[in-house]
Amino acid sequence: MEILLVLGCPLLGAMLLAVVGAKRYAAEVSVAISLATLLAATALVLRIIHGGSMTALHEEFFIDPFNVFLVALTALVGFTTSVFSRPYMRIEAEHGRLTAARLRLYHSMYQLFMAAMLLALTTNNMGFLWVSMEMATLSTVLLVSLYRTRASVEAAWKYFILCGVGIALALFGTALLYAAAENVLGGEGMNALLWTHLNAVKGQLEPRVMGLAFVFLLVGYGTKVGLAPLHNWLPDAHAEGPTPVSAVLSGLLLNVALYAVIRCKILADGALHSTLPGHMLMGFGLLSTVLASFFLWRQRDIKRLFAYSSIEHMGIITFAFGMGGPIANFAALLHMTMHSLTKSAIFFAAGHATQLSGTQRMDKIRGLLAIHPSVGWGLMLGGLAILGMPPFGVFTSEYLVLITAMRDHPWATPILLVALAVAFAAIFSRLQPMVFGDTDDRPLPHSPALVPVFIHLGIVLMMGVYIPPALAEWYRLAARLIAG
Amino acid sequence: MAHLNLATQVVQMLAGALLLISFAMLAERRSRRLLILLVWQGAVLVASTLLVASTAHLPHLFYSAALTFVLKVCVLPWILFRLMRKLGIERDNEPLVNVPTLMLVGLGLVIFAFGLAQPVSALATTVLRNTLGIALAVILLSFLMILARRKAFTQVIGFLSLENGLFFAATSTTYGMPMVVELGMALDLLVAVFIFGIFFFHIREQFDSLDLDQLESLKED
Amino acid sequence: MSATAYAWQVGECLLAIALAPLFAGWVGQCRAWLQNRSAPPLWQPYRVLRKLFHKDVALATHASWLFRSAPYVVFATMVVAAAIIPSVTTDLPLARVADAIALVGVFATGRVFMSLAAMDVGTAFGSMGARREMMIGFLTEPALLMVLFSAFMAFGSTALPRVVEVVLRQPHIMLHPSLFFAAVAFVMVLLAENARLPVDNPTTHLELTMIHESMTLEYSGRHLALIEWAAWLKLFNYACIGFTLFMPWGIALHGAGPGLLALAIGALIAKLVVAGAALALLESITAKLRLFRAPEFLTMAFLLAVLGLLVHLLLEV
Amino acid sequence: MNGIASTTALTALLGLIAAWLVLGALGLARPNSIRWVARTLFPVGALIALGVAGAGAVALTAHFSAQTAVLPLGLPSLHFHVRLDALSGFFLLLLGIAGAGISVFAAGYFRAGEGTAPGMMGLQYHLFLASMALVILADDAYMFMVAWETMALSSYFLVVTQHRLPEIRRAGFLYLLMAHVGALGILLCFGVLQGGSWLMTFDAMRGATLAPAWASAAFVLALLGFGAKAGLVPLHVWLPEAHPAAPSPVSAMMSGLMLKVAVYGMLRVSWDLLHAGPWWWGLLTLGVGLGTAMYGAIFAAVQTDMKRLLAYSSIENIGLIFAGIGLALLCRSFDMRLLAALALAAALIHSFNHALFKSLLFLATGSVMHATGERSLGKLGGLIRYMPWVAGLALIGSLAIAGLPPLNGFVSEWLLLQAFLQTPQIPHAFLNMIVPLGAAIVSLTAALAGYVMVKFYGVVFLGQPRERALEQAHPAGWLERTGLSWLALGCVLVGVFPQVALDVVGRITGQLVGATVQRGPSPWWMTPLASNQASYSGLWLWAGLVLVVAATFVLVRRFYHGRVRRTPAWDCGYRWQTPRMQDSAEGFGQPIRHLFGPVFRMQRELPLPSDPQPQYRVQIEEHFWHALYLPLSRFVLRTAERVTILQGGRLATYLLYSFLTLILLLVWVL
Repeated sequence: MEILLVLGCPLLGAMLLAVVGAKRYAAEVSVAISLATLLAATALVLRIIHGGSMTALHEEFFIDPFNVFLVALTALVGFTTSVFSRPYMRIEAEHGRLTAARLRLYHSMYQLFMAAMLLALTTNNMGFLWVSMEMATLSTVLLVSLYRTRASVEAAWKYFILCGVGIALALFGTALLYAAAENVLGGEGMNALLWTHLNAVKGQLEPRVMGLAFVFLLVGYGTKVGLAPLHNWLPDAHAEGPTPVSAVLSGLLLNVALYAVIRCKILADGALHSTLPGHMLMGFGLLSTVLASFFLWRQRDIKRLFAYSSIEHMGIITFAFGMGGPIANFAALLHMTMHSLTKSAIFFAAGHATQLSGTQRMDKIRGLLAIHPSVGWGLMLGGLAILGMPPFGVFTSEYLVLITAMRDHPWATPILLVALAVAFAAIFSRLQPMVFGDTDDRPLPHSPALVPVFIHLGIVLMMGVYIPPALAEWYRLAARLIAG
Repeated sequence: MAHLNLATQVVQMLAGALLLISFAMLAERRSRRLLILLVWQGAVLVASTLLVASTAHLPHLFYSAALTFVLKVCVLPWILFRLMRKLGIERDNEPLVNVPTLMLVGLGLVIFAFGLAQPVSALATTVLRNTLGIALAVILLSFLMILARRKAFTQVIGFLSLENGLFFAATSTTYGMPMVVELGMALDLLVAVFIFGIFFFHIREQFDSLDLDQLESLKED
Repeated sequence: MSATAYAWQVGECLLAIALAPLFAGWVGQCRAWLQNRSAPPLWQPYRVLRKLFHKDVALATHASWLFRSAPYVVFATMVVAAAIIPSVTTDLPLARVADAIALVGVFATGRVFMSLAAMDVGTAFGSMGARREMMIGFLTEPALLMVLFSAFMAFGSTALPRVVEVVLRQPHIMLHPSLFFAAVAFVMVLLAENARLPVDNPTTHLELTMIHESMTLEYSGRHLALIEWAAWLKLFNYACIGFTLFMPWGIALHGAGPGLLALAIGALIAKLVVAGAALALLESITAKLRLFRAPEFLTMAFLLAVLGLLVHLLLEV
Repeated sequence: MNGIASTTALTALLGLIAAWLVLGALGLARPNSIRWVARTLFPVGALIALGVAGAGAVALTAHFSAQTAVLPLGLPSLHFHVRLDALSGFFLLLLGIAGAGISVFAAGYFRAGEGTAPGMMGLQYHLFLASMALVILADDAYMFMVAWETMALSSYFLVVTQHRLPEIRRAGFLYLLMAHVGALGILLCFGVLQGGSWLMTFDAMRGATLAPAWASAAFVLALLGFGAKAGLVPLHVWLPEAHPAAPSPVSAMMSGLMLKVAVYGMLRVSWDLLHAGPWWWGLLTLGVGLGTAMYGAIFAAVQTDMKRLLAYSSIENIGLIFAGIGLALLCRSFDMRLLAALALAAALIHSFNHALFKSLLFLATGSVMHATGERSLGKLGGLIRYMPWVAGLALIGSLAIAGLPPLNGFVSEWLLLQAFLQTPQIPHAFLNMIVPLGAAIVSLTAALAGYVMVKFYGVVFLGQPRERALEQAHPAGWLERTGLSWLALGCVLVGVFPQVALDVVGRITGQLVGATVQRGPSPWWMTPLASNQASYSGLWLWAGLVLVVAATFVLVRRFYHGRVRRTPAWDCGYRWQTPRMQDSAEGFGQPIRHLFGPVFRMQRELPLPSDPQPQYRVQIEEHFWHALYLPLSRFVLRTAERVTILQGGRLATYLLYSFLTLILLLVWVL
């Protein structure tokens, strides 16, 4: 029941906004829809907390602690983003960068995107997982090219082709998976693609087929996660799309894609009886972290900068999942949460910063504290948080990752540490002059919605010093689930 | 088992045709002929699916064959032809750098694909068990084609032939995916092509040509 | 610690205060003879003191309280130092107050106050003198410490009375080779610290070459008297340190009777006479170094002291 | 009784720390009101600091048993563990006493319109204090790291208070970067320390038995991590930039307190968590310490900015402290417990002293800067006549830091030298020759410190004002004077009753080394070894000096007269003397530049003899920048350039990447 609500709200919302999206109150409608989604998601969470894992609509949907926490996170960030985008898009419109028609497209596509991600999270059918991932791509492609500038069209095209091809590979992987499953689960296997069934019999799946399948799925969905060297679409898409989209892209979409990868890894682990999938993930993770940390040094565009930082953090999370085991998975899940909250908060602040100075070039953005303290502090604190500075929660998960790495794979620890240090120097040296110093920019026409920023940072800060036992328990469940 | 053998031989013949077509696409310069080749590919796909359906008596394969026919032989080509006319790129041909090398690489990929497919076809239960290698080959070749092309339009065609390869793989290994899933995929494909269409126009109005060489401004320096 | 001990403590202190000018006079006289000039009388320094004490103090207009209090502090440090060094007897209740390391510290305090006072008036020469004094100071201080160290390591204590007792109990201990290095270094330090040739010339009147004198340029009257007196005390103290370390014979041990103590005084005076003459000789046969050469001279002293230490560690541990 | 006392002590401590945080939050209530934030909240903060000191003192009472607690915070698997023992008690005492003085001073010091809003600054300030206290209390790796980094972060924000100036931003960046890198090292060290048991509590680490190689790795990592924070050469580069950049009370806290927290961390790891190790640990620490001390002293002598000068002098003192620690480690590895205790006592007492006089001096510079708006030594002078209080108290500080008896600086140096004197007994044919030579460096450093302080005090407070404007300098307010006097009093007291300090520290050496230096017969006799071997009494020395001064004064007045004639200073026959002809800071540093030339990286501009307006300029840099740091950054940048080739902008290339990745992985699984 709740599932239907969770999926229905954004889907209907998308249709509704496709009609009324051009009206003045469209933004408010969008906020309301997101709120409804959030409430439905909360209900779902409560249900799971009390009832435990469950399947619905003859097993087409499957909710366990792992995906329900991502559902909650997605709904939350989706809501705050819609709150943020209300004044933001209005200002954009007044700066003449967007027409009413574009705003309609934006609002409806935004909700569609939400729906796609929620479907991807809740579905039990690997086929539908693929379908919804493709749907997410299609809807965001239009969002990325919203401004219709040369740059945005180019970015969207690259995004489209790269992810499209990637997704296609994932489809082949799914087909192989189906093949492997079918001769275990028997011929007319309507449910040979149902994850729960696959999970039940993963021990008997033919290893070599599963190996192939996993590779295709990993490359396919990994492209969307933004793992190096499949990441090339990510900075362009983040930098050229509107800021709320960048926020949800790196805050949510990457998580969802990673979620898909992990679901597949669980099966592959079971089938292969080897650490191969884990090692692949670790390799991708390390490579992404290191490469991204060096990429950071050459950035001039603020949103590109944080896009690369997203790659870096996705790398860390992937590495953690690759290591496996309850602690590492716990850390990875925590890091997923922390990263999406912090990164979206940063993008909110950065968005307003770019509006203040009228450019995304970092050497033009100066003295935010002087002109708009809340934006300045938001950006500064968010930046420090994403750099893994205690007492913010990002440090907590990085700490756990490092400790586990030291225990299981000591060789990897120095690499990670170097990457972290390099990234710190790169980002912070850009952050500081933007926040501090003097400026002659003028304040914004509308008061920016920075409540989301500080809500997110507040949560992140709390998680740094205190993780509520219920939440911790929930993470543990999920972690154990992934560890299989 | 006789007719089954016959069917198998026919199907394998069709598979071979599929592979041949993708090689042809790899080398084809003219967008128009490329599109026609794509249609042929679709047709072959439908034929093989029908054959399999009839031999293995799988009703849902008929549906999916029909779906494929509608989508890949009628709708998509129609859209693409209209786009071509609208964009006026029917008879523009793109320079392909040394086709022989491309062919050689393609050959290598085919061998690689066959080797890769061995274990899977070993356990596939279908009549087309050994065609999986071909499907994989088609996929890789289309991939190669996409990254060899310099024009948006031809890239899309490559993308579609990649889809065909996937579909063929699905049918050949497992008699096709569950119906719902196939519907979903078909829908996605349709939407994708629409969006491609939109993009052609965006790209043209921004860069007044569909040459991808101009889409290289976003980079690190 | 008997009452007599305290009496002797005070007595020795006064003796030092009284003898210091005489010793300076004696050195001056010897120098005069060696340079065949007609010598000033032995008690010339006392006359100088008397003259200065009677004169008014001509105080620079913007001299602060630091400038006025410095002479007393410097004088006090030297007196305390004199009280600590067992020049006549080792039975000194206050000798335990500060062992030799602290003694070096006390000297440093005096020097720092002197330099600060010199900078206080804010004339070019005052600060120049202060700078040079501190430069020499930071080179001599460690050298002196090293000298003392090699002695302490030989005698196993940093308390001077204890050193004396050790040496007098087993005289052959003086045959440590390290002590010869130490002695040479000590003499060099003594020359530098007391503004003697070749580092500084106490009798020069060319400001550019002066160190100690240029610091006292602004002083006059009783302040100058105290500073001069302190300077003489310093020389006296250094001499006494030398005696305790390298020729402690004659110093009365713990619980010695008045006879022995009288003998000890005699011994002290004898040693002073010899030392003064030696010092004068040394000064007249060396030429003044350029100021930039002074650090080299002192570094040499420092290295010699360290070498002594090294030799000790090499041979005698 | 003691049980109760200790529990109450720990709970009280946590309460006080919480109070600090609340205080900081209260500042945001009226962020722009100086009266509210500075004049009202800071004095309260000072009282809290006194409370912290008191609680720390409880932990130093005889037969106090270590007290632990677990807070319901932190990781679900690892709640915050806190622990109060003699060591942490001592550093809390230090933190409280110095912190109280600084807070009182700050209450009078902060003015409106200086960069960050006062309320925000108050928050950062008290967060800084609280996090330092928490670092000292932490008993598990996670809490330690959190508190440690919070400390770095809050202090960073305080450093960039004047963030409108680019060079201050640069300093802040350098500081936070070094702090973060150091923190990573510490984290790594903890990871190594907990051999096998992944509990990450300090208790588990105490229990763990490490393979020698791992133990050594942990030790080196700790030395790097904490050394970066403490400012050991060559990781010190941030220190002379960050300390001058901060407002003076903050410089005082960083130099006086934060560096000590780093020392605490080093002690905690190397003495409490690690067991006795090979002798080269000690030798390494000793060498680095001595090198740092020498280096800091030499560079301090040539500085022309008073806060930079003090910063370098901090480097020097940290060097001495680490030398003490190293010597102690060395002795421990040969199981010479008494000697180890002596060296450790020296290090601890020196930490305490440095906290006192370095904060005192930094605060004094703060008053000077407020009074004159000048911080360059070349433009100051003669302030003793315009701000007598500050001058007098600063004199105490300067004499103390110069290590002159009878003040506290001398006590610790004396102890350190005594320790070195005993080193020939080390049963190692090579060490027993090398180590004693360390005494030579210590004494050289001490003497240089004297030189530096004469330069500092003489140029700032003595002589004639080098600028006309200085004559308008106004004396400091009563709050500032109170703060300064409090710290100066501390310097004197420790100097007078060294044995008390020695006894207090004895509890720590008892806990860490298992031996304490000999107690004195009475509180005013310090006899760490056999009393006929070495003895020192600050009190009697004071008495003697005061007595003689008084007596001389009285006698001179009695027998002669006290007549004074005021005349202009003698111009040596050159009538056109101006205040500018006094020795400048550069002039005072000249002998050092001459002596230690190769140590510096100097650029001189000498005027021509014919020049009518001769200009002399000398700029001093450190070799480490050009030898170590710049190449490193260049390397990173070059790598970045190479990496960015991957993002060439051509779609085909991107597709090729994923294609190749696919092929690669397929080959892998095959």
